[in-house]
Amino acid sequence: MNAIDVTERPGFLAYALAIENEAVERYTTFAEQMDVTNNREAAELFREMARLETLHAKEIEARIGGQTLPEGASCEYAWPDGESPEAPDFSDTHYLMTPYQALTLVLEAEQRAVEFFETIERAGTDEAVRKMAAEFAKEEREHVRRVRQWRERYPPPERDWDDDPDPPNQAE
Amino acid sequence: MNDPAISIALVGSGGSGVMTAGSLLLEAAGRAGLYGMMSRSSGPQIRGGEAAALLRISTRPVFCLGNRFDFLVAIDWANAERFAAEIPLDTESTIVGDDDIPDEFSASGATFKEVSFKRLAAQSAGLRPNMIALGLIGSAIGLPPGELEAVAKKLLDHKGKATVEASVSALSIGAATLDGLKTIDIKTESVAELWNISGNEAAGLGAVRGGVRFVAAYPITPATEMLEWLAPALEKIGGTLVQAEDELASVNQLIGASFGGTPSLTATSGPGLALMTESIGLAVASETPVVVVNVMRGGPSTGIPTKSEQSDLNIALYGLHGDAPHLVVAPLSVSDCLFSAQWAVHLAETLQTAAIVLSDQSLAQTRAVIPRPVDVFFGARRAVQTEAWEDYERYATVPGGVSPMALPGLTGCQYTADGLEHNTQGTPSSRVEDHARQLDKRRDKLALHDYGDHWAHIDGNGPMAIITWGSSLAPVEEAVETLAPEGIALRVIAPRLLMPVQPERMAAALEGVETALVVEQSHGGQFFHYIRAFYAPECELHSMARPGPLPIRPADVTHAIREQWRGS
Amino acid sequence: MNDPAISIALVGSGGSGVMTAGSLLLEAAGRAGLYGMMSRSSGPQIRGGEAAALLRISTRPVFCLGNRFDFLVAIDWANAERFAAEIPLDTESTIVGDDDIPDEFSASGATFKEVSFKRLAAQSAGLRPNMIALGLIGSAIGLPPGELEAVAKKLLDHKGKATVEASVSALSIGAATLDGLKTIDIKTESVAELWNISGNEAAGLGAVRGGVRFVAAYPITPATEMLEWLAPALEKIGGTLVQAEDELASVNQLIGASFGGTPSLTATSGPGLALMTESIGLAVASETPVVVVNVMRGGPSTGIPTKSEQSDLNIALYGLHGDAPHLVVAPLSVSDCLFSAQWAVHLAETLQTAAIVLSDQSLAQTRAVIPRPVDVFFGARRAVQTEAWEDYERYATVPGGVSPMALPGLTGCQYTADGLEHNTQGTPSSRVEDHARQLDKRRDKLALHDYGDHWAHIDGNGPMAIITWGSSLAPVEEAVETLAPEGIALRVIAPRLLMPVQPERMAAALEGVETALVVEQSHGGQFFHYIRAFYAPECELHSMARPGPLPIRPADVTHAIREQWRGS
Amino acid sequence: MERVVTSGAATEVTLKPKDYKSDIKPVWCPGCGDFSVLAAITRALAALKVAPENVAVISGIGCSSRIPAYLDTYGFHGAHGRALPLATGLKISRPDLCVLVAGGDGDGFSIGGNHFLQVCRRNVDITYIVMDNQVYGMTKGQASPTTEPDWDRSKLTPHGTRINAFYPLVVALASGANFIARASSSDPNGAAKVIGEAIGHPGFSFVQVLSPCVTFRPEQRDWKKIVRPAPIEATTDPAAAARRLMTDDNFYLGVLYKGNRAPFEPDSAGQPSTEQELEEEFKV
Amino acid sequence: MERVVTSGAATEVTLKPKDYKSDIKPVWCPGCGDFSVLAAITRALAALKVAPENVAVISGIGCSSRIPAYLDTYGFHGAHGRALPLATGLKISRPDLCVLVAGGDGDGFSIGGNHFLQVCRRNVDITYIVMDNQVYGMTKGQASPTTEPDWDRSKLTPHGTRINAFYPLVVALASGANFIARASSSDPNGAAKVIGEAIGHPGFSFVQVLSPCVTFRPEQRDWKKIVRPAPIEATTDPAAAARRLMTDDNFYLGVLYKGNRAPFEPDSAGQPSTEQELEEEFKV
Ligand SMILES: Cc1ncc(C[n+]2csc(CCOP(=O)(O)OP(=O)(O)O)c2C)c(N)n1
Ligand SMILES: Cc1ncc(C[n+]2csc(CCOP(=O)(O)OP(=O)(O)O)c2C)c(N)n1
Ligand code: SF4
Ligand code: SF4
Ligand SMILES: [Mg+2]
Ligand SMILES: [Mg+2]
Repeated sequence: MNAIDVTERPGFLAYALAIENEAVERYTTFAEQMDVTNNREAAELFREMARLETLHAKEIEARIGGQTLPEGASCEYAWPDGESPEAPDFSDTHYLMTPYQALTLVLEAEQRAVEFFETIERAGTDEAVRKMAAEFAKEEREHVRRVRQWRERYPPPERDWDDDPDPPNQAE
Repeated sequence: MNDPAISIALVGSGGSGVMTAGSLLLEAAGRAGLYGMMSRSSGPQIRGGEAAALLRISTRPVFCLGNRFDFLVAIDWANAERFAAEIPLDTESTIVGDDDIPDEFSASGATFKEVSFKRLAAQSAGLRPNMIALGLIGSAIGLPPGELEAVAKKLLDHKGKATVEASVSALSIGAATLDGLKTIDIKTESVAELWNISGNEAAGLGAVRGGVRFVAAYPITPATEMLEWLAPALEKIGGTLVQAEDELASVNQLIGASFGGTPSLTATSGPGLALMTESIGLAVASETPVVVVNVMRGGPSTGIPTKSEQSDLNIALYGLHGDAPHLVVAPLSVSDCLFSAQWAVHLAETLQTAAIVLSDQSLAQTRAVIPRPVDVFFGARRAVQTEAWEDYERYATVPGGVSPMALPGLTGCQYTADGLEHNTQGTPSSRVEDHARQLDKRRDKLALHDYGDHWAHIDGNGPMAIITWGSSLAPVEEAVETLAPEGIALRVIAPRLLMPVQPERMAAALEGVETALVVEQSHGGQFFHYIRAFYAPECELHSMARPGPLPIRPADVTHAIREQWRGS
Repeated sequence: MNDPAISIALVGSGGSGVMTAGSLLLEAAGRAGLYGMMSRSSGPQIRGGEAAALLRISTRPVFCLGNRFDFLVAIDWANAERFAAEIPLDTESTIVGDDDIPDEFSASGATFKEVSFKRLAAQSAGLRPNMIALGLIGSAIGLPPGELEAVAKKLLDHKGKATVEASVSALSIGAATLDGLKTIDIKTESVAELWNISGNEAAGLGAVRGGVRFVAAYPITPATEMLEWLAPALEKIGGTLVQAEDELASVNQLIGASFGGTPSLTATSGPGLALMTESIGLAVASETPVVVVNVMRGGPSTGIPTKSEQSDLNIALYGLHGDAPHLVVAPLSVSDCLFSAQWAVHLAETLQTAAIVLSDQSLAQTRAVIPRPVDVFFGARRAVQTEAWEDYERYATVPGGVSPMALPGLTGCQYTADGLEHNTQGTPSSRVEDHARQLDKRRDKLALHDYGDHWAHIDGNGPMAIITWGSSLAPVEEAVETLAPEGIALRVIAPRLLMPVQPERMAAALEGVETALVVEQSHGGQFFHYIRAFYAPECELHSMARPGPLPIRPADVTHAIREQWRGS
Repeated sequence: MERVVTSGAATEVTLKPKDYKSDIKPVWCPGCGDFSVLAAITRALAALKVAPENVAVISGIGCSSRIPAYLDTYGFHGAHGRALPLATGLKISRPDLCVLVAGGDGDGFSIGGNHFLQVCRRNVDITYIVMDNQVYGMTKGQASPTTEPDWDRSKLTPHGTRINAFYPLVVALASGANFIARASSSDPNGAAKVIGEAIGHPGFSFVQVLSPCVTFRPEQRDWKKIVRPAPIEATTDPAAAARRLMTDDNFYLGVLYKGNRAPFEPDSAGQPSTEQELEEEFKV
Repeated sequence: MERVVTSGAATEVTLKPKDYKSDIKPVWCPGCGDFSVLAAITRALAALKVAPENVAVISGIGCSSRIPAYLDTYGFHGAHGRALPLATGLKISRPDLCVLVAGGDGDGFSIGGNHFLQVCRRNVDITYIVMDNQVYGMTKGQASPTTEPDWDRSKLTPHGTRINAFYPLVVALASGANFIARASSSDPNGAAKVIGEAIGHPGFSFVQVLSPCVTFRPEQRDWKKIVRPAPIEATTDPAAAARRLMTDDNFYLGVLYKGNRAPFEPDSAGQPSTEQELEEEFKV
């Protein structure tokens, strides 16, 4: 299976859709993590993010319409960072993380999405693709703005936000 | 109140600090001269899971959870309903917390006092909800505020002045919130020196007192804390703890160290014990003393690692291949873990064999405030060959069966210890006389030893008896006490020494008994069958066998007794 | 003669070929329509050690050695005295060999016929002393010379004509030396198709008939020959045998293969079984059928690897940690090894659990000429999920307790088998209901199964019973037969199914029994205690427990019975 | 796609990575590297187009060993340290399945060390993924064989273990493993690729995935800054691989050795006989 | 002699090799290589002047594992595969003793494989002598880990094991062993020298002795024609040793690697306390 060419329209759309889908999956995972560790506020936030990203994915799907896109599982995409830009790193969650921190993760992800599309906009060869990239970049910038606003509703974490007086559990 | 004990459950999700609050409450109660205990329960998550600290505070030593809880204090309710079965409430109980009480609890009809610990804590920086809860419940049971402050300070001292101050103010905010809360005062009675200790720690201390200076082990829940206590302790007194690659290695390391003369011990749980049985048999056959503390958890297989059960009795008694007589000792309470471990080491050393100590999760991981256990001293030690002797025979058949062991380094007594059947010199032999002689030796040295009164805890008299063991004794004793005023007199027999069996002593203990109920925490009635197999009591024998994960409560026993003796 | 059986011992040192002579004698007897058996005994040396072939030839099937030997034929006497306890002689016996008879034998008062097999063999090139001895003893018991020649030819054919001819002449030299020897003629009675098979081979065949197609094992005496038989056999029928790195690996390989749908088995002995118990528990908890054949040898520890004992009963019954109900099946004779292994596979598969087959060295390594075992066919097999089902639950609680198992490859029924306690889907759970449900399921599916009459061998009636098991049955049956003419009527009860216990059936079997004697080959009375633990018979119960290495002989039992019922 | 055939999986399917996930929510700590390994495995399986029902994931005990239940494949969560033999028995008797083993460094290199050695030698066509966090997570943070000798945060080894760490890759090579690779949970796509390649490679494949334990070894969060691709291509020469691995610093990622030994195949007779024929030899 | 001190044996004695032999006659087959190993050990001990009572020889189960009883030292004939941990416990608690472990290839590399790995890492000052005959002698001749894949004389593997042999020296190196050597029973004096050097070397020393099983592998009698000294001196560089051992043909004799890691020492407190002091922490 060859890598998908992001500089052509079908490839570009495949990437754009993958970005959203992976974000949905990642936020769903995070929401579940927070459920399991009883961090309800963060869970709700991540669930909300998953919902929003699902909407974005739907929008892109609508734009794709009936076109067939190149097929490929996520590891075949040549993400700049190895990983889809809008999916925060698995290692960045914490069971005591505050909403502020959760939204910081989101914010960084959205920023990476902006950069991703801006790069294509700058470096692309296909005009239609560049135009779409510009459009998407703009949208992502809007997301960045909104997330930043959203984050402002929450206080930054206290110094010892991750202080847990109790020892970890042991199991098997 | 009739019951001098108060039961308190603290619940909250990960990070809320319920365990810390519970521990501090227990320690403060101890400082106030009260007895008590705390056990823990939590979800499967390593971090952030829901947790419950289950306490019982009393004017007398207490070793099991009560039938009901007086207070349920929720720092938050996240997933707290999972503990519903563990925290029985009734209309006399009081619930404190946010108002989104799970149905499982509110259905009890308990009185509810709304307190949002999170909101109270949000008032000012550095306040912690768990400290507010601690202040509240400490006051509710009448603990002097000074004691709560003292324990909090001790814990937080290293975090600096601000933290300590915040805690103190959290405690007083909690106390102030008492308003409208039904409180219960329990009065200090104890004058004894009190210890705050877990069963695992007590067993560790017992081991050290027994002379153990070498420990090799592989971590496993719920035995790990015993090792965690032993590692630095041994280092301090010139001993060693080795973390081995697995249980096969650890038990064999013990055999090696003990062969060299060092009393040796390991701690494990069911799956680990299963891996050790082959080599425990080697210790038996080669007459090398070793002690294996098995902290039972729910079985079979990986089972329920964090919950207690008495279902490793079978493997401990019978799990070695061949005829391999060995010692099985079972502590009867958190504090008895100390004595039992020490005694087991003493017996293993004196009788040159393997001893299994059957503790369980509920003994091992419960932290209790108890009177300082009395010092026990056992005179006899391992019989060691002290001088070169041309005709030295390691496995000589001597009166009593215990032949002195030469330790490497002693000139002229070189021998090879062997797990193959052997003659008196240790040379492999399949001759019928050698096999018979060594089988008899290994059996008789255990059978002939005088175990004294330590063999069992026996109490009461009359024709009705309860036979029980280990952690089941505490609820049995409470049940018996509860029934006494009703005129139901019960005899209690709880062997501490499970192997070798003591038929004469048991017969004496059962003298005049017409009906007996065998109480244990297993599914298959393992103890019941053991009693039948080895003591074949002539009385009517009934079984109350209940598996984990819930502890046996006094009321369960009371109920079973009433069922049993309904007619009588 | 009252006893239709003749007992013959052949002894000689390494290289003398006593085992070969014994085997040929047995085979020739079979060809002549006689039944018989042969067991072996030898020194600890791998090569060149003294050896004894112990035979019994009869007109009826025989499954244990007799009380005495009619003939002791010594090719040479090197170290033969070591076998004295195994070869009881009396004044009716005949000793054949060189005249340097060890005192241990000559003291018996047996008739002696001097024959120097070595000297006879030296007469001519290619003559072998063992063949001369074979010719002699074959004629002495009246075997047609043609049959002896036939078996010798079959064995030596590949060595060329000269060798065969030398053998034939050796046989006739032996026969000719009969002169002056007391002979015993036994007459052919059998018309059945006869097999010459060892218990290990029979168990192997039973396993294959039961459907086993995967075997993983680690060699150990005395189980290895079962594996040696299975390796090529499995290959022929499309199965596989893997030699694993140890017993931990082999039992886990079984669990894996069985999880994939392939009936799986291993064979081991005490030390290996001890290593397997942790994972046998996993098979129980995860409900994965596996069969472990444990060929018992003398214990404890490495013990006496080449001798028989019934002392792994305890570990087989109780050796798993936690409450882990499983099957324990014990073959009652060499030929019953076939049925028992096949039945155990059937039961493990049908009940989705672990089965331990308790064979022993004396069953496993004895070679017997027996009537061809009847074909048994068990209809039921493993309940397998055959179609995708959205709500598939691997551990569903269904009537009877056996829930169908989905095999990898089946779409839509993916699940994870687990050794942690789990809910009906297999998800780990420590909830009280889940634990109770799965504990009940695992117990009930075994308890509710109808094991039919296979559960035990029961014979006779009257108020006196012998309860025994495994290889002890044969001497018990002979003892009972011996006593019958004296008017001592005995009931014999020998359970083949040791776990799960069958209280109702046992109660029926014991109906009217006043005194029972429990006969077993162990030191600690393991079977006796098991009977008391689970059947608590109301009759008087006595124990005859004798450890190895000597086999229990009919006369030992007769003696014990007379002691027991002296008064009655 | 030949790889799929090698792994014994018959049918090709087109599924998304998430279709390989089950409904069960992991009990892992948020931030644990194992989440990423889970994602990597689902991606690899999706890329290989192997049907979930033809995959079996076998594990022992440990945090990481919880993984089978989180996958919508067949799974076996067995005994501590015994996943490899369990998988061996399964694969030998069911060569049609794609068999993965996944677990921790304690499970695999401490209690399970012997099976690791032997499975490398046996070369059955299974893929072994070790989520190496250099600690026993499940039992609250004791040193594992891969722990540095001076890590002193466990109460059992308060001055560090002071014994040499275990280097799984070089031991695998010395024991005859046929495919040896290292991946990092900080790069789930990279890990997915390596895992996919491992599954596709005939015989026994070993993939060490650096997977931080954020609870007991929070400093491991920094691993993502240290890891880097190995500078050269996978070698097929064991001696060259040995040289490389003896001096390896544990942070080079990629496929490091790829042997071409034929996978283990059980004996099988040309002409299968019946059970009846087996009896012949016993007839007198 | 410092070596003796390293091995923990305090007193120097002057004894003949035969003084280290016990009265028990070996049950081994005449011709078995183990006789020569027994001789080599007695010579090494005599040369080291270590008192027999300060020596403990630990073994598992197998023909070779019978050796302790034939020596007039202290001995332990333990369980199959478990000699190394037994010796580890003994040496850690009795550093004054000279502790040897002796046994077979099955005992050491099959059932005991994990302990072999871990003992190499742990580097306790013991010496491990494996009498390698590439077969399980005691149980009548099955393939062991060191058996060639095509040896088909065992009924359990009638077409050979067809799995890679285990190369103990390279695995020992990969696991961190501190001293690695090979000797041959055909040269008992050479073997004695190597064993003596191994005992003298601090930390864990591993000596493979090629020791034919004349009963089940009679062809091994020819080994004496094949063995030859290793062409170069012992190296202290693991990478160089790895290169050498990865291509080693199993017949080069001599000390092949000599590391300089400090032996394992248990923790010990500067100021020992009393048992009473341990109680302090429990006081309320
Ligand atoms: C026979 C046995 N011994 C010990 C244990 C306890 N135990 C469970 S998991 C574990 C170590 C897990 O470490 P690792 O494999 O590295 O997994 P992680 O939790 O780090 O992912 C131990 C010692 C057990 N379950 N069984
Ligand atoms: C737990 C266990 N499994 C199996 C055996 C059987 N057994 C005894 S020695 C041995 C192999 C011995 O081989 P090796 O160590 O090479 O010694 P050798 O006889 O070749 O010197 C085996 C499998 C045993 N005693 N214990
Ligand atoms: S304890 Fe460590 S390994 Fe276990 S889940 Fe948490 S982070 Fe992962
Ligand atoms: S069988 Fe082999 S290893 Fe055992 S004593 Fe004989 S020759 Fe030596
Ligand atoms: Mg780990
Ligand atoms: Mg060998």
